[in-house]
Amino acid sequence: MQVKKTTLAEAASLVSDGDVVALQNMATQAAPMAMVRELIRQQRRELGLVCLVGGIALDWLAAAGCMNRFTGNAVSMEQFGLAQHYRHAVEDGRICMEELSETALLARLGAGARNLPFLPTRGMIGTDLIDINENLTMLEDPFGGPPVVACRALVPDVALIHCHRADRHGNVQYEPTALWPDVGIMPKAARRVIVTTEQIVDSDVLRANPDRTVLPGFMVDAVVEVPWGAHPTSFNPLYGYDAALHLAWVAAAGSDNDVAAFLESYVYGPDDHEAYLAAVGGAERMAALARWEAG
Amino acid sequence: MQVKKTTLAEAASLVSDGDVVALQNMATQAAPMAMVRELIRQQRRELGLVCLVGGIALDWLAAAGCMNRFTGNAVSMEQFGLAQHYRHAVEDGRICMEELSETALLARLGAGARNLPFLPTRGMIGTDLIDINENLTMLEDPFGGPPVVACRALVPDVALIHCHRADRHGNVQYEPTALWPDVGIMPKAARRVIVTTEQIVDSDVLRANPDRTVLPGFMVDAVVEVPWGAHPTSFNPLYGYDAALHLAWVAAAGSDNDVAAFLESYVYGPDDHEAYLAAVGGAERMAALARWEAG
Amino acid sequence: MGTPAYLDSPPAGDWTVDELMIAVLASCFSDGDQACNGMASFLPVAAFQLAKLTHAPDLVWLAGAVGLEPRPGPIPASTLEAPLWRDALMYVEQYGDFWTLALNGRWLQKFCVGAAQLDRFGNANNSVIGGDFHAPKVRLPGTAGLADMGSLDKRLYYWNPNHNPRSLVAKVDFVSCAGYLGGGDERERLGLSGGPELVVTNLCVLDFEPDSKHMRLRSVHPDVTLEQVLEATGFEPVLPPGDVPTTPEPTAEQVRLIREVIDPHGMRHREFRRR
Amino acid sequence: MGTPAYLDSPPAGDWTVDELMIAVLASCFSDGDQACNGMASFLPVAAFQLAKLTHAPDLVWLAGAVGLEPRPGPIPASTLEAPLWRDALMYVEQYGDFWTLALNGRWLQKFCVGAAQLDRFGNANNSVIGGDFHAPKVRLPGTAGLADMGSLDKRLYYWNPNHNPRSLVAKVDFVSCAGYLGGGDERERLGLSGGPELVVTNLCVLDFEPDSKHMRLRSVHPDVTLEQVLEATGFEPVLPPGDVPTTPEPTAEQVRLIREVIDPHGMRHREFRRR
Repeated sequence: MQVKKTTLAEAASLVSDGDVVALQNMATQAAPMAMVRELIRQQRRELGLVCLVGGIALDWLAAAGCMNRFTGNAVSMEQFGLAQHYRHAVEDGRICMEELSETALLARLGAGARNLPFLPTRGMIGTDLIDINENLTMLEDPFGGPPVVACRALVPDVALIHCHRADRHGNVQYEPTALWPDVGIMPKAARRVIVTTEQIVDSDVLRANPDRTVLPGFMVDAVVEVPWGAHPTSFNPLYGYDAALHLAWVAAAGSDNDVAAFLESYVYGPDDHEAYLAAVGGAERMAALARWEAG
Repeated sequence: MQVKKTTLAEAASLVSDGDVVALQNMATQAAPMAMVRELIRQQRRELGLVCLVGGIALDWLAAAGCMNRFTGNAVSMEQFGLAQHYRHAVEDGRICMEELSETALLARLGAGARNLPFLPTRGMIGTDLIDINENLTMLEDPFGGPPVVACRALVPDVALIHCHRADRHGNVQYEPTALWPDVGIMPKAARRVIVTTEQIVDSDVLRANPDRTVLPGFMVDAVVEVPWGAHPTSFNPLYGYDAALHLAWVAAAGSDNDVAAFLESYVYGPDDHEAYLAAVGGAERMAALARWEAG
Repeated sequence: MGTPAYLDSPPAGDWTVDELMIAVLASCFSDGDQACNGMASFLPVAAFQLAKLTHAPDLVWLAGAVGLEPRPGPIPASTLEAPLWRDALMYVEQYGDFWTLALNGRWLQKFCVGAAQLDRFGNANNSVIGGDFHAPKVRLPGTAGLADMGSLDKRLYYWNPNHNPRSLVAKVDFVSCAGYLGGGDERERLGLSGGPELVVTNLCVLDFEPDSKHMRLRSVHPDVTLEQVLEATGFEPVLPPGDVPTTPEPTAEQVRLIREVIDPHGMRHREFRRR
Repeated sequence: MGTPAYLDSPPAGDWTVDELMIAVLASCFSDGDQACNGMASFLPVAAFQLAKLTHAPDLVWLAGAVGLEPRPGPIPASTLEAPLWRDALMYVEQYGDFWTLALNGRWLQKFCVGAAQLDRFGNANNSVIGGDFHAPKVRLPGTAGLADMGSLDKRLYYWNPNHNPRSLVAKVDFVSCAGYLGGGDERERLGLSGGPELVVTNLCVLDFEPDSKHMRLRSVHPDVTLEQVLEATGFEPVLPPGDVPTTPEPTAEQVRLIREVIDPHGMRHREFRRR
């Protein structure tokens, strides 16, 4: 099998300016944050992001000027409130949002993964979301039943996911399981797939539980070992979200200087992932998050 | 939670003459054979069966005169050859077969499960399967892409599945995982679900591995404990198929008397599942199948 | 076994409005229902647990739309993260499982909706306020599952802990969740069944007039006046004939369960803005 | 490390036709391809393993369309049951995973097809022979995945261990797997790319004339005559200019691997009817 193991910097080179980037993320959960920071450091521009529910990752990308469009269900850091930089960028017209219901986003990605021109849903009928979106259209049932909403196929240029373990060939496992659809469908729809993983293991470890493998290596273009790679989001069951860092970001939101200082401390400043972990509190902090104590 | 635990005889009463019955089965694998034998004993008539690949279960149901129609991908006992009774019944016009490609069957069931009037596939284009089937029709892509085949929703009256363990509330687990789509989609599409299980366990056993639960109890109408309930088909990883019993059935196929004798010995004759297991070789035979030695 | 405590428990006396709202929401869910919750949904989560501990032990709860029937601990700071759904009977994968269930009309027939704006016909808005969709005055978080649930024949139960003329409006700026649309039979004409059933706020309970589908005052909470409700509402709700009923107080047992068992850390208070 | 044995291995000398067919099929699969197999597919399974053991170690095999890269033991009596795919890296669930992969044109681009009838334009039939579809003379097992694979832009490789005028026919009784349909550009006009590439039988190897898409003789196996091939074929295949080439014999190393490592129990012989 081919070897896909590489570094964050190399993997990020698979993402070009202007790309549509599908990002694993569910509010405060499971975002491939180390890869997001690398994209910010490498100053990617005009990215289109695709998430179910974007959280702090999206707010950082918006604050750093990396993105100009978003397709997804919502943007929220749940208990930490709205993503203010993302929000203001939409209000200013710097980011264009394609807002979809959950079934519509899954239909768009599902069609992309299956090389179907569209998939239907019955969600959204009667809302204002359909008419303003050229990727959605009402469609009569050819068998005479009720109409559906056809959702046009979406094929992201690249998908970024974070997993519990992988081998160097890019075979990907989640433990206990892949809960969110961004794992179930986004990487299958995307042209390229970049995986960060808590741990790179020997293939024999995967063979012990083949039912936990969710992506075959041949669909993966790069795999990078990044322990705590989802921090400051949570990564069930290994660690909880970092409430303190979320709150620090929210506190910085009101001032350009504070935002710049925050990004310098935690994104641009640290030389590598190890330096980042030291900056956010090091081993002691991580141990607390592993006990889900810091949320 | 409600208690769904019951007996084979009671569970079978959820299946009425004329019902469309979705049956877990993949050639020589994983069919809920104990429930199939109970339906034959109770002399259900005019059933419509739905399988991916029907095997000996379908041939018994055909030989016993229980079914008059079939929707599925294929009927084959793989190394044991064609299901001759099923085949002759189709040739004689006693059973009507709706033949679908795999993606089309999954689309029909997927639409049924999701209350969508249809789902599309790109399979079958150019074949003779579309024009002869009123449940399939070509459909233009409303976004101007290539046409698709719309597959009309299929909602079976009842689904029969066999699983590794369940609790008395009908929460269903497979171990290591549910491999075939008849588990993934058939029970979700059907109006009623009957589960046979190798073992009924306390709910706490399920809580230890919630990722292995594939059906929530509220979707299940009846659960029956039937160890070796898939015999003579295999049930990975617990036991292999029974080659001897398959071969005995194939050998009987040529003679009405032999078929009647076979059904008497193994279907009508045994008073209960324990008596059936004794008739097919008892504990010693089961131990060999558990070592996958008898295939 | 004796009578369950919740059946003969007297009114609580020292209840607060969060507890009253939880009790009203709990009364909407029965044995045989399946309930699920999304993000930042402390009142619905408390209500499901209260229902299960009292009148509806066979209510099925899908915590965070992920964990089937978890063993409830105190409500944590997030209603979407793992601590809420640990020790579940099943992890419901979202793509293949949850939305298949939700699209199928037989399951998850009732859904609690929280949104920034709600209008007199029960349409909800969690998308944009003011301006154009692509250059709004305020960008809200986004519709997420609401745009599905509103169109999938569900019965919708709105909760609003901050009843004011900006959150209860005559017409939403943008329909991101279909209620009764323009009222009357417009929803039916689109082939949609179900629809909004109830609105529970920090001031009152409202439902919908059967023909016009206009929002209707059902009861005013104890210590709240009709005038306060009307002043806080961006439109004139239909009034019931005669005196407006008073919302029943939660019982002492309900309040005890909420405070001691379900939400001892008081996460439910996070939903209420200081006034 | 020296030259791998398969590269400088001499012709086997004592090969049999099953081994030759396996070697031809193996040559169709390369590093970077993903291969999968269905029921009763002993020759393809042996070919994938042979390719992986010789020229294509990075060929990815999805055994039984379920088990990713199992550790190959001797081929068991079934090519769909668990013994074939034990010890895999991944269990590929069929509904969400396998058919998503197969529908997406980038994966599983090549597929081996076995069918009861194959016609001069590469259309295959595994449905019915004779009579009406609903009252056929012979009911075959059914199309299963073939009707998908033929229309999903795959390159199709047919194998037929029983070359005779009933299995290689001028026109199939029923198209259950789309080949080149009526020939020429009919497939392209329906928007289908891919299509039949090669036919490997127990007598010869055939491919398809690029313009007409008519089946064309590519090589005749050693010890088989052109006349034998033409007699056994239900139509006249296009003949190559000049002498018909002879199919290369499998090498000694290929034969050793098949006999000793891949299929020591000789399951491959089950595909050949006694004549």
